[in-house]
Amino acid sequence: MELERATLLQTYRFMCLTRALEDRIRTLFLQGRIAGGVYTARGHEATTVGAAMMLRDGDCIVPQHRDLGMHLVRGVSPRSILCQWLARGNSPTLGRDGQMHIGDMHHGIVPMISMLGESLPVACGVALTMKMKHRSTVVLAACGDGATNTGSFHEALNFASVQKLPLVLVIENNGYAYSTPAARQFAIQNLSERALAYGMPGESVDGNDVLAVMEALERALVHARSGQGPALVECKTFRVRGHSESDQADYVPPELRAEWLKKDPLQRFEAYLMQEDILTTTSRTEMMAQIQAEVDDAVSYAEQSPAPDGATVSHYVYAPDGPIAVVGEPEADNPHYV
Amino acid sequence: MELERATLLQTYRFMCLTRALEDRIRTLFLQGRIAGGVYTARGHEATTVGAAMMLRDGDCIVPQHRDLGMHLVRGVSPRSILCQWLARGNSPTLGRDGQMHIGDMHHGIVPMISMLGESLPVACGVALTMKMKHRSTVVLAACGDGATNTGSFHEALNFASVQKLPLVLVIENNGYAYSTPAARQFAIQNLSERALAYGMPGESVDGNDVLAVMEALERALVHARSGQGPALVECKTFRVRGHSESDQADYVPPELRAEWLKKDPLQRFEAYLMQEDILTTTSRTEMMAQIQAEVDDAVSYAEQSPAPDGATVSHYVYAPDGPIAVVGEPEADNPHYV
Amino acid sequence: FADAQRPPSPLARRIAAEHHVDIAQVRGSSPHGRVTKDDVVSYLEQNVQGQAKQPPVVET
Amino acid sequence: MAEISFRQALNETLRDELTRDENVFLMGEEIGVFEGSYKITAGLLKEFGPKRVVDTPIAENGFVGMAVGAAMLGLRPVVEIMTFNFIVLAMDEILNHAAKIHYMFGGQTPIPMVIRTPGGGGQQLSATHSQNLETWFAHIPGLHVVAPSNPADAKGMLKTAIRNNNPVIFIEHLGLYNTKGDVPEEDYTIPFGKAKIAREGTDLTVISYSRMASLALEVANRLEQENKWSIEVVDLRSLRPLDKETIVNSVKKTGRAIVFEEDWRSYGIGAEIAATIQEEAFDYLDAPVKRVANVEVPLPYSKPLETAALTGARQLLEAIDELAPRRRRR
Amino acid sequence: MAEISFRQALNETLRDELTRDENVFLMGEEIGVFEGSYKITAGLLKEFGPKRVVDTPIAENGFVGMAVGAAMLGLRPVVEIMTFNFIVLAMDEILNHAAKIHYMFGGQTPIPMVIRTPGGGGQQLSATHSQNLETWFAHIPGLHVVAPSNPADAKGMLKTAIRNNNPVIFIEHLGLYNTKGDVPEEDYTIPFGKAKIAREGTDLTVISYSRMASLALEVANRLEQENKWSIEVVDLRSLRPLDKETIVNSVKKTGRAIVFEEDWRSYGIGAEIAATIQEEAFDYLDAPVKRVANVEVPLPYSKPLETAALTGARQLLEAIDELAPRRRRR
Ligand SMILES: Cc1ncc(C[n+]2csc(CCOP(=O)(O)OP(=O)(O)O)c2C)c(N)n1
Ligand SMILES: Cc1ncc(C[n+]2csc(CCOP(=O)(O)OP(=O)(O)O)c2C)c(N)n1
Ligand SMILES: [Mg+2]
Ligand SMILES: [Mg+2]
Ligand SMILES: [Mg+2]
Repeated sequence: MELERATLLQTYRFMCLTRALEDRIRTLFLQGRIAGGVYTARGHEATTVGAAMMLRDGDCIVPQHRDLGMHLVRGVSPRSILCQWLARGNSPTLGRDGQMHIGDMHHGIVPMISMLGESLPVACGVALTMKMKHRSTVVLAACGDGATNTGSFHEALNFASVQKLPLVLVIENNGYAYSTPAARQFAIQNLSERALAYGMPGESVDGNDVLAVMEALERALVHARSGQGPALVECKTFRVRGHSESDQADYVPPELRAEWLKKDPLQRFEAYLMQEDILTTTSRTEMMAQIQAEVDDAVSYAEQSPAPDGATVSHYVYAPDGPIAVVGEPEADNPHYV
Repeated sequence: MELERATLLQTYRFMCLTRALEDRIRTLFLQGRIAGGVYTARGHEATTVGAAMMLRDGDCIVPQHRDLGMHLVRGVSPRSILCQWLARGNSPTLGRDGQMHIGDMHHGIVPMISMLGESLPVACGVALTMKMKHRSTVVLAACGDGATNTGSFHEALNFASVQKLPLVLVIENNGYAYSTPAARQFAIQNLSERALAYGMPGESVDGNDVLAVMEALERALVHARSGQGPALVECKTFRVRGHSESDQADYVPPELRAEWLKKDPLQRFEAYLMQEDILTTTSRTEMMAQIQAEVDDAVSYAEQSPAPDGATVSHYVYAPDGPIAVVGEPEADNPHYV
Repeated sequence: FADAQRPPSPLARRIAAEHHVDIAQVRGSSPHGRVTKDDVVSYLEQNVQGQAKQPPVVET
Repeated sequence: MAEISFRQALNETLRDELTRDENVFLMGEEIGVFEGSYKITAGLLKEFGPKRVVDTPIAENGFVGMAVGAAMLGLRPVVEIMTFNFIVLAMDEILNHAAKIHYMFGGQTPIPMVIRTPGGGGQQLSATHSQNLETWFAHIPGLHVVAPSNPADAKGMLKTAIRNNNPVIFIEHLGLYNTKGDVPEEDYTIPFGKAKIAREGTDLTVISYSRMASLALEVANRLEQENKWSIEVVDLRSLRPLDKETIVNSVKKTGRAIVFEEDWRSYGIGAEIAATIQEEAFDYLDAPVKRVANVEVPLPYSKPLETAALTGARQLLEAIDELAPRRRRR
Repeated sequence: MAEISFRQALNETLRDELTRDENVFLMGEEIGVFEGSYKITAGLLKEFGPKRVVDTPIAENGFVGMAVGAAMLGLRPVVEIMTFNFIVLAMDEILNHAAKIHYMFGGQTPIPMVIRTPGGGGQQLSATHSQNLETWFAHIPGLHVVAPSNPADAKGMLKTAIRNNNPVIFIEHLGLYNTKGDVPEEDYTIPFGKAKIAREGTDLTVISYSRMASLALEVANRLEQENKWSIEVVDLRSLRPLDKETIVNSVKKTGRAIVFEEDWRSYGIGAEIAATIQEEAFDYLDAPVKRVANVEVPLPYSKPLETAALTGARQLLEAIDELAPRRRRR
């Protein structure tokens, strides 16, 4: 697979933007300006960004809680994201949900529901729609190692395979589900082995090597797009922070964390780009400054945005009557749907 | 594996008894004396009986709807079974449930609940108890090909493998779930491949060859009993009748059914036993007469048993207070627990 | 209230009030002694000549 | 106008809607080749093909979740859950996805889907196959929950359900499938949240839905013939939204009410109805609202026990006898 | 007697029971190494080892089913569902297995298990993490459903739950974990089905449970201090079985009642209470029973919306103000 220089640079930029945005969100959380929990992709950036980079216009994503990067790649603006985290009235959810529960139907991003595994059947439904409408688009769904143990994982993948749905599942295996290490979650070495139970292809790759992720995704996407059914890619990575920013993660052996910190996906990719003369120290500095400015802008935009009005609390429980355009069809009111 | 002549004969007898009892139940149903549905093991007898024959005292079974044979092997009397089907007040469920929902805690038979797949976690709980109590007993659970597509199948087997539980699962793959053929249920050839997803051993055998079933079960049971965790055996068989006795099963290609009818497990085993001089025409005739007498007795016993008293309808919703003995422990009030 | 002499039902109370009837004068006929609409209506029919020949029209 | 069964009304309505809107499709266990465990989807696979009539493996939570995904993109899945009892496996996709996504995500995407499923007892199918859990669903904002009692309502409400842009739980009753009734041939819808005065009366109001509503109507007609009481029957048809106005107005007229429901009494449908009546028609109540419901046991199999547990005409008659005003009807 | 938090009361009770009975064991996500998402199981893995404190993969239906299996053999599993919201995934094992098996199989085997789980809103955890679905469970024969409001009750009722031979849904509230209260040090149990008069009063009865009961008590105390009304507070503690007697007797005394509940109003807990009161204390009611509950929306995240949706002291005060008798208290 030959990736263009521009694509590589963009990939790198999204990885850096993801980290910068999450760092800022973390600061806001520690300052008490965000309620609830903050779950980040720290250490996962190659997986979440790399996977989404391989998509095309019209594809959909069904992200999980560490997939801020996917949202960025698919076109959600940092301003929207900060409005969401700061629970503003103009956030994508109009203040009704927070954090990573963003969704963006205009960009083909299926809203994230917390119940692990439960979004995989939903992803199949999206893929079924594409198949029914004879599109050549695919769905990229993501889940953690923990979520692979849920019944819905099984029901969804089995179904997708029987129906030959255009679905690619990225398992972001970061070694832990909350405090539970892989060994107490399942008795296999590679989660790609789970693909065997459904008769679909699966492979495991180094999730901290963004090029490896992108290549594996390309293989899976070609398979899914060609009508041969779903494919699974396990990206082996590591959650270098706690489960959430309130978790000290004492249960993680320090050596293990130290080892993975050395494999930081940003540094690795940066070294590659420098070596290939795609990135220079100067262009990197410039990019970082832009990213910081973008993040600053997003924060102040969000801070100036009004909180939702409590009087509207009952709006949106039910959708109004009237015709509905199918997302992705020409008549649909979704001009930004990439 | 060397099986004793007596064991072989007993196995054959249980297979014949299963068929005879089910034939009678079917007749009673057609006569309108049984309400609801009748699901039989016709064509499965080698699987259900063969598997249960390999158990020892103290083992438990978690049967499904075509496992009347397992109940017989584990010691439930034809009288009890007929009282159950005829919904008598003295049935194992005191008339509160019917059909195959028998259960018999005194014989280590976990009551069957209809929701497919949902009894597999329950089976794990039974196995966990055995492990906690340091017993060398095992749980034999059964399910159909259809039930392997449920989320609970996945959650249970994964768990059993992580916890190394003494569980053996027999998949009675009879080619159909209701009217749905294997190919529209899953995209794999052998359901034993599902074992790979859990890191447990799995094998597929001819489910109409009772000796093959018994040998595979022996391997699986040795594995499970030794503390190495669960094992899975797929028995490939065929549902030669409809899903229930109300189903004509027009959706089954006649050639396919005809082919499997030729492989009838009783006839096959009978031929083997005759060839080995374990069974003779005379001893067979005698056995059949005994079986018929037993079935007749069971029917008339059940018919003479009283219906439950409607006034007791609210009894048993809640268990009374007081100490509970653990099933399988010496102090437990379960003398017949094999 | 003692169980023997229950109060009138809300409906009976309302109808009595609308017709300026002292509800204490009305005897309950139901098994539990509660004064109900019927009791008030028959009381009106018997005792309040000319005032309420018809059962009151209940607004719906 | 033709006299057809409840089953046939559903079948024809599904055919109509599949024909009318290419975005409507059916999904469920055994609905295609087998034409449905209760034959509601007879002929539809042949007519519309396997893309519009999707047979699924046994995975209730899975295929309900799939329906949510398809609905998010604007299709209109109509899911059949083989029996109401198996809907319990799909609660998460219903509660946390179907019912909430439109609200949680600020109206980004409606979830126009229907789950149809037959429930109810009385067929000797025992505890795990004879359930009435409608109160679980009626409690959930974001859902519509309907339970028609006759073929004509079944047609009109199923059309409304399929065309509605929100998730609808459409509860059928095994005991009603063979019930016949006149069904208009034209295309019509029946709005949710409108109860029907199935029969006018003056002595007492019986409030019901689904099979018990049809039973209530029979009982009321019989009492009329026997020249006993004049019973008004309110057939709720829709449990969420609930038509409080019709209920309250009827009770304001009669002063007395019975809720007749097949579910368990405690925390059942009748609780909400009784609570609402005492809230909104307190000054019109001549006696406490009564609830006539099932005995609170998992429904047993054997006939004597099942009969003892299930509510029915006898129980309703007894309640009417106790509650009706002491005078003879005019 | 020591003043400890609700969290500590639960933790100590679990330790007590694990020590007392070797057949008691704990199971759930993150309860061992991590000591529970809310630290209710702190120290227990260290003390009792991994056979008694079993960490599970993410598979709620699976491990609840496992608990059923273990309970069938006579063990006493105490399952923690990380939050109430995930219990929805385990409904089948709860409804069709735990609650029904003892009855369906003619008393062959009791199911002595407990599911503990924290629910409730007010922590800005949004719609899928702030739920109150107690009515689903309270509707089911075969279950006990309890929801204590203070540390002393939590201890006594958790002991009862663990020693009871039936499945118990033990509902905790995130907002109560840090609440402190005096807890007797000795071993004691509190029977299910006994409500507590948390405070006597004469003007009006407020009926509640869980966190809302503790809020009701605060409100009532404040009104007493302000010399306004004399409010009786009935803390239900147990929703199934429901202590009708205490409720009815209190209403017979005061003539007026408010149900104060954090769930959605329609088909919620208050519906059953109001229906029961009008059934059994009709002649003592001076006004309709009122329900003070959440606005019927999936609970939103942002503070202004969450505040608008959640019920609380202000809503209760308003309701008291409307319902209380027009005279000043003596
Ligand atoms: C069904 C369900 N059970 C429990 C939880 C609570 N929970 C949130 S995140 C998490 C761990 C997830 O682990 P994994 O899938 O590996 O994703 P990771 O956080 O490691 O990226 C758990 C248990 C949940 N969200 N959903
Ligand atoms: C969860 C669930 N969904 C649906 C059903 C209805 N149902 C009963 S038997 C059956 C088919 C079972 O197929 P399989 O597991 O292959 O067993 P078989 O009948 O072939 O022995 C179905 C769908 C059920 N009992 N449970
Ligand atoms: Mg993980
Ligand atoms: Mg099968
Ligand atoms: Mg208990």
